Amino acid sequence: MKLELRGITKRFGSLVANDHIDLVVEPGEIHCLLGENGAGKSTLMNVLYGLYQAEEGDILLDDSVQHFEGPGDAMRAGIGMVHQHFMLIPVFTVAENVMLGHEETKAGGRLNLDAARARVREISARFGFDVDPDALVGDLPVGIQQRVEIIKALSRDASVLVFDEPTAVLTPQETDELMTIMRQLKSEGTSIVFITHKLREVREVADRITVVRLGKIVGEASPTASNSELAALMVGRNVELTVHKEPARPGAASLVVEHLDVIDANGIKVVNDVSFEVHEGEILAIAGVQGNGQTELTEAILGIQPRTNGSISLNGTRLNGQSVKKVLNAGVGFVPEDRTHDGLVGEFTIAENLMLDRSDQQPFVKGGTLQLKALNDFAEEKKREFDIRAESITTHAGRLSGGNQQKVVLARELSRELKLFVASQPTRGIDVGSIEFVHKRMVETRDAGVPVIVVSTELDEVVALADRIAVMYRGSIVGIVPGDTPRDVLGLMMAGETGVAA
Amino acid sequence: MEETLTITFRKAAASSLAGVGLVALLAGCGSAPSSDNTSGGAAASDFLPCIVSDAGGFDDKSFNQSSYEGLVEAADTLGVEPKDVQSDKEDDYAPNITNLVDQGCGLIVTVGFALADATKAAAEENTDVDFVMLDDNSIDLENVKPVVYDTAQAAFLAGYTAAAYSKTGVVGTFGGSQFPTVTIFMDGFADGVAYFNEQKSKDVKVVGWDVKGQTGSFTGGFEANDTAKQLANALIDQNADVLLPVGGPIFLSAIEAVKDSGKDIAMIGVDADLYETAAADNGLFLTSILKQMKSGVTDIVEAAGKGDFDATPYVGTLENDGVGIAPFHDYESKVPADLQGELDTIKAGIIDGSITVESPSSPSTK
Amino acid sequence: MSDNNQQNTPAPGAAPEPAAASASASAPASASAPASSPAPQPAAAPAPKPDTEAPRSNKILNEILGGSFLISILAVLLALIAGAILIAATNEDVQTASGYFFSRPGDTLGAIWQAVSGAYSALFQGSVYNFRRDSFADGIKPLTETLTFATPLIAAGLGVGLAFRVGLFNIGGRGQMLIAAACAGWVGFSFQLPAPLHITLAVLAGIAGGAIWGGLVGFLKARTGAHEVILTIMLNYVAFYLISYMLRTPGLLQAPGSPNPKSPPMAETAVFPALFGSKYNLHLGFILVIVATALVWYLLNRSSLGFRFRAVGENPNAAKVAGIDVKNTYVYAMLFSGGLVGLAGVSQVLGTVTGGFSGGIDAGIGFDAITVALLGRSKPIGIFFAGILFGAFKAGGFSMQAAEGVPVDIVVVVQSLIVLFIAAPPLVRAIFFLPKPGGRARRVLPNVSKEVAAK
Amino acid sequence: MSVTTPNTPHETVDPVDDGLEKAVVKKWKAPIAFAIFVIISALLFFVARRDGVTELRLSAENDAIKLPSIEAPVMATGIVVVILLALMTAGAFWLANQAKRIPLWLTAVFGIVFMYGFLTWAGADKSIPITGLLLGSVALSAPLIFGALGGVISERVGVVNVAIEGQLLAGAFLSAFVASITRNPFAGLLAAIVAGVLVSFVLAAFAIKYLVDQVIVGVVLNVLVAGLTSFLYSTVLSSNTEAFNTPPRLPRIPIPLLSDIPILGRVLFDQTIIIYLMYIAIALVFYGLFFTKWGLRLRAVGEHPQAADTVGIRVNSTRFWNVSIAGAIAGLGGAYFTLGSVGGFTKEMTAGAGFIALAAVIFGRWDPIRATLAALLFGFATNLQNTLGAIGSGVPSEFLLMLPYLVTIFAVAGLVGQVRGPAASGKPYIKS
Repeated sequence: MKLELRGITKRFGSLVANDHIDLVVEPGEIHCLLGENGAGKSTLMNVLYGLYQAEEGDILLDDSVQHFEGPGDAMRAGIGMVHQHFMLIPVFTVAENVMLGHEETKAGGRLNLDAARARVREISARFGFDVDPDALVGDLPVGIQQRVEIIKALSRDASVLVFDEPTAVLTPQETDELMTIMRQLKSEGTSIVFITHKLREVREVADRITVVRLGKIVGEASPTASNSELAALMVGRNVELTVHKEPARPGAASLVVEHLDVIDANGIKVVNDVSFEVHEGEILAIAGVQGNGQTELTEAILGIQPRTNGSISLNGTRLNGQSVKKVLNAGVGFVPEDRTHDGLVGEFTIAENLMLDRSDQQPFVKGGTLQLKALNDFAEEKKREFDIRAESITTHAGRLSGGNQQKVVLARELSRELKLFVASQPTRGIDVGSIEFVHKRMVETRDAGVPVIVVSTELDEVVALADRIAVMYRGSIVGIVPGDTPRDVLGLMMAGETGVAA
Repeated sequence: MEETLTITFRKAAASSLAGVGLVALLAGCGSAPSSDNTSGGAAASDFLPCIVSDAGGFDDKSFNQSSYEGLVEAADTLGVEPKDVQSDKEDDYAPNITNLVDQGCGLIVTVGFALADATKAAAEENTDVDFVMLDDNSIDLENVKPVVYDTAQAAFLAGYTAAAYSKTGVVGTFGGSQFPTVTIFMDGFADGVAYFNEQKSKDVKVVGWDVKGQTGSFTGGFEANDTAKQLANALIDQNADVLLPVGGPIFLSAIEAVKDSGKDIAMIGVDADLYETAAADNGLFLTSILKQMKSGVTDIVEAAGKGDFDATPYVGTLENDGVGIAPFHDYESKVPADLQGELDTIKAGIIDGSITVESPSSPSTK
Repeated sequence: MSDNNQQNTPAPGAAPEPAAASASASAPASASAPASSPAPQPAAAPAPKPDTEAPRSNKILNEILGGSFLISILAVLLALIAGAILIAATNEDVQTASGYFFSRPGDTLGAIWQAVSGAYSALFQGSVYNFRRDSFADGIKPLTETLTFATPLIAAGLGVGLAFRVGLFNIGGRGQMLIAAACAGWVGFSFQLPAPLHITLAVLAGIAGGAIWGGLVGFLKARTGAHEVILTIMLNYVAFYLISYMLRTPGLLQAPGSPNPKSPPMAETAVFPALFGSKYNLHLGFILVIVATALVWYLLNRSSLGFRFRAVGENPNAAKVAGIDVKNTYVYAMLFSGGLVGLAGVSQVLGTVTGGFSGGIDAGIGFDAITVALLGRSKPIGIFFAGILFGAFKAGGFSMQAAEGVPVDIVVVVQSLIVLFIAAPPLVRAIFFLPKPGGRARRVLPNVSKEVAAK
Repeated sequence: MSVTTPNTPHETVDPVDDGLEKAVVKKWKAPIAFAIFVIISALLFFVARRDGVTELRLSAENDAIKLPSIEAPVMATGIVVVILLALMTAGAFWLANQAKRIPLWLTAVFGIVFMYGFLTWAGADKSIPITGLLLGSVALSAPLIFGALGGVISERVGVVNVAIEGQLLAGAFLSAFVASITRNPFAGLLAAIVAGVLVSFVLAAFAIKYLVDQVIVGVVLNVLVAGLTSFLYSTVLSSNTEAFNTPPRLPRIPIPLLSDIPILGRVLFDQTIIIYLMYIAIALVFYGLFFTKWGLRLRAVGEHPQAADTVGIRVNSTRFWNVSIAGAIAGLGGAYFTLGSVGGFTKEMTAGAGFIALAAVIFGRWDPIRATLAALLFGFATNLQNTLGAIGSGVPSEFLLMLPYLVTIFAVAGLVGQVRGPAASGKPYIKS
């Protein structure tokens, strides 16, 4: 089916997220939509999928104008979508998720689960998936969850399939498999829109590339274009693709983790017998696919995981079993992976967020009373130092862009006397300018002699920053390798293969 | 989606409005009254009688209601339009009384011990207004007439009656909340049963109230709710065949429990003769413990309306017929033949003091 | 207050490019974040922001029409209209006259006017100024009554509002007030002490009682994760039955020599002195709630503890990651909340009903306080004025009943409608055909449905 | 780029077999609770000892099939009960030490044995009517069950329903009024449904359309309905009680045969239509929620509204209509107050039943069956209090009246603790 978007404009209040966007996707074509985080790609696809209604413009399928009131209309018209954040209900089984929205029923209104199971098996067989229709989605690894998403779209006979940042949660091997699937779909005549900001993938799979920046289409590129050409087009200026850093000069082992287990609320060992050291003045990157225990590991260091075995010690002081407050006071700086959820209070001003983890300490508090003057001076200084782009320090943190929010978190954490710095997904969902800034600050922190742990699912980031890389798989560390380890080796390790680490 | 929602609301709103409109339309088709009648009735008196309820409200099927009816009756006789205000909460009493004073009330009836403090304060401040204080005799002021009832005396007779009537040898009682105005009935009732046992060497048991320990069955409030009904059921399950529910409308719940049980169970009413007022189910009432509040209030208000207010405390007793028990009505034939005679003797004994009926909750006689 | 700079339009000029990013990236997932700038006090006009896109005059007009002050006024108006409809519809004269509406419609309209204007003028005369009195000193008495009724409402409202700010919903006002009243009352009638000392001790005892009863909820929530809504409701009943038992048991709270479930009167030395002489009922309690309002303002906006309270209330997860002990914060918050609600109980026994109290001494204030806190948007100053408004309704309600026979329940209806309308500015705007404000929907009421994960 | 890794098919890992290791977690909460009850019963029987014989009556006089009463000697029963309880507690500790779950049946048996012992102790030399105790429990639970079912539906679809109290009260009011006017209790039932739905409309409108915090709308609605019904009661109903507030009661309809089953027959199958409707409602809600398209969509919307939206389910209208259904069920519960039980509306007659129902929803973990059981527990505690009062326990009435509330606190704080509700409950769904 041929898909055409004509002059799509979508506004949020006074913000123009999509500005007169035109796009044509021919049948059996993989059309790549390339752009930075926040360029408006997802908004455009949500318009296409009927989730948002555009203020202006038309959607045409095979040259007839469509009107989508909701995703139901879009699906009926043959559009399917594999969402960046999976649209799956974790407490439902695979079959239930797949049937949701177009359920078949038997007598008495009883759900026909057998039909749904059969459908799941049939599509799985077609693409060589191995998906148990009765597994609870919440128990499945993300890679499998994504296949469920694909099955969901295909079970509705989608002839235009949108993949929204599908590789963010996949190992390199899984990414390759996905590319294969996409080609297979294409060969069956499905039109594919592939949204990403990863240049590598674009060049590998795309038939055509459209680049979006700040809500507008800034150009088309051919798959043969070079990385730096594509990056420049995407960002609007020449971009440094690598992080400049001197070789590490590691000092003494500072953070020592020995035989650490973390047990979650369901009694599952989400971190299993993990041991490693981080030295002063080095960056240890923890690589791995989302959900392999990295989050829980960093949370255990901070003290918000209540049940741990083993020990975590910083310069000889035991950290686990201590309150979060004590850990922070021991000099641990922490950037949580979900900054709006765990890092910031959206309703607080930038200034208030900057004192969040020192709410009872000089110079912000004296005698139980907030020292607003000191706080304001501090905030003004940090706003300048970290280039936080906001109207003023009284702007609410929730109103900032992702990049500026992350700068607020960094400003707060890096303004303390640090003995250890832990950053989880420090650049997730932020613009290239901010990514560069964040990376620079992290290397500076390392160079100041602070041990740094960075957890990232992006291999690019891991490779760019790390002095050493620990790869986690299903709660355990598969191996700790030097920072210049080849990507394919890392990829295998991320899939749990231990032998390659040697 | 938004659209559907809006439409739904509008539809719902529109249809309910239409309904209201329709009713109005139908109702509006009557014809206008022929002439402007300026308030009919007798002599336009300046006397303005007023009443404040306690938190029970004027439809409590108990003392608030009787007092209110008494006031209305007196006002009708006097040809005046009374004012009434209800209290919902404890801090309503004082402002309610003050506001009635503001409205120019000449006599204010305050119902229930809870209003005593507020009444006293208002009476001290407004010496030109007369007050009738029901169910409390703690105030000693020129312009306050305390009115209390020694209902234990009447309840004693009812207890004796119940014991004499009971075939199972078990009689039951329960109350709303454990207030003295409630337990005074239960005390007298239990004492009456005990007196019967003593006289006749019988062992009729009272369930739901223990005089000595002052513990028993209460619903925790004065609502005719399911808790009250189940409590009545619990007593019926203890084999009681006479029930005395004390406390406003909870007798309604007891009626339902009795009817559901399918057993032959007699009930005893309180305050008014429920045979007269509980229309549909009056066949259930063996007798009622009368607390003649209605006529008491009527008399006092009428007297005050004629300029005859005196602050002498009034204590309703068997002697002055302020309390008593109602006729057996339908049960006339079912009670022992000599019961009425025995009751008369006991009544005389209580009046002359040879039988003492005492309850911790009896009004103290000054 | 540091957090009342409301922004109706997303910060213009500043960082246009990242702003676009945040909108498209996070709009569906976390719409609450940008949509929930706390609104200013009803009385405080929002400060106009520089705006480069729209003409300034439009902007100002927009602020006035879309402003929360106007919405508040209109909400009150709407609620009063709804109340008027109820009053008219249930008025006997109106019913009689409407029976022949089509033959003489004037009668019906006249009767409606009579019923409604009579009721509302009684409401006004009972709560603000009574024109039938000769002297100003007498005429103004209703206003002092309003303030007297407002006193416990403000205190309890502050307590409930404080809990809201920490993300807790304290429906346990009734129980906390009862326990506080019992504690303060017991100190008030059992001892003979010099007045200032006696009052101080009684007040402290009451606040402590309320704080303990509230803190118990915080403790159970922190320890077991039980939901505070259930706990507070259940503890209301437990407190009520406990106090009822003590009130009818000689030697505990019952007045000696009386069979009634009622406490002895407070000793003279424990009674709050009247502020303007014995002619008026307004007592020291009102000064205490002014002080309490100021203290709560300081606590929330200027103190380190209040900072943590707000942080936990707005985002318990971020607070936890920032080293704030969320569970302890819940306990502290419930202690403070219970203590403030306790002050309402104290004000009842030592100020309003000093002749001894019974089991209904809370007078439903614990529940009214919820609506007061909501109307005041959980901010101390707002709660103060909301409490006075509700105090006026309460005071006026009595005169409305006495003069016109309108049941006081109408006041409850009007009050709850005010809160509902204020909570939904779009509805009010739609009813009055007002334009939409430029900004996105603002959250005007505290969000209490947040929970921190059990970790 | 040129990643040339061998394209080995990724092995699907079965989360259970190859999954993460299960840590050995020992949970001591339940055995400790068991132990507390053993101590309580030991104290009762051996410290506050009572002698004599307790009669536990299993049938009433007019039952078709009569069972003999159980004559239980208090001391002997006490010894047996304490031993049994102690054995079960030991078993529970053993299970906990093995990091195994305490099976539900063990808890149930434990509860029954404890209750048997307690009743024997409390009723020394008296007789305890078991049928009456259960009958009353069902009656007292009925409005709570309706309320809780309404709560379960509403919260499962993502709208926190604090307004159950208001729905019950509105249902009670309108059913009394309509049934009185029409002299037809079935018209009253219908009116109760309408009343509940109307309250739900307001809840839904404010929560879904105007995005007001759902807890707050609920609370304010309760106040509004209480005020409105009280006002109308004072002005309309009590002006002419005969015409407006004497609803005819629903008749009891014994189901042939079933109602003759000993003990439970009369408790369950000799009831008014409203109780039968309750059975149907419990069954329908359970079946509907977990086995039908309606339930699947409803739960999806409550768990992950965005996911539901992306498969074409209209989130807000799904919420709107299901909140309305919830209101209808809760409203029906309101009718029980006026048509099923006593007759006649009085001010604020629901007296907090809606909040108890809310507690049952949470205690029952948003499951219709468990919530029903929680409501039954509360009803049982309330009626146990009635029975104890009637047999003369010597405990001040106020403390007996506290019993159900203390039981709820114990259940919620001691047994349940933090529970996970539907993920999106309480959160408005905003698309753009």
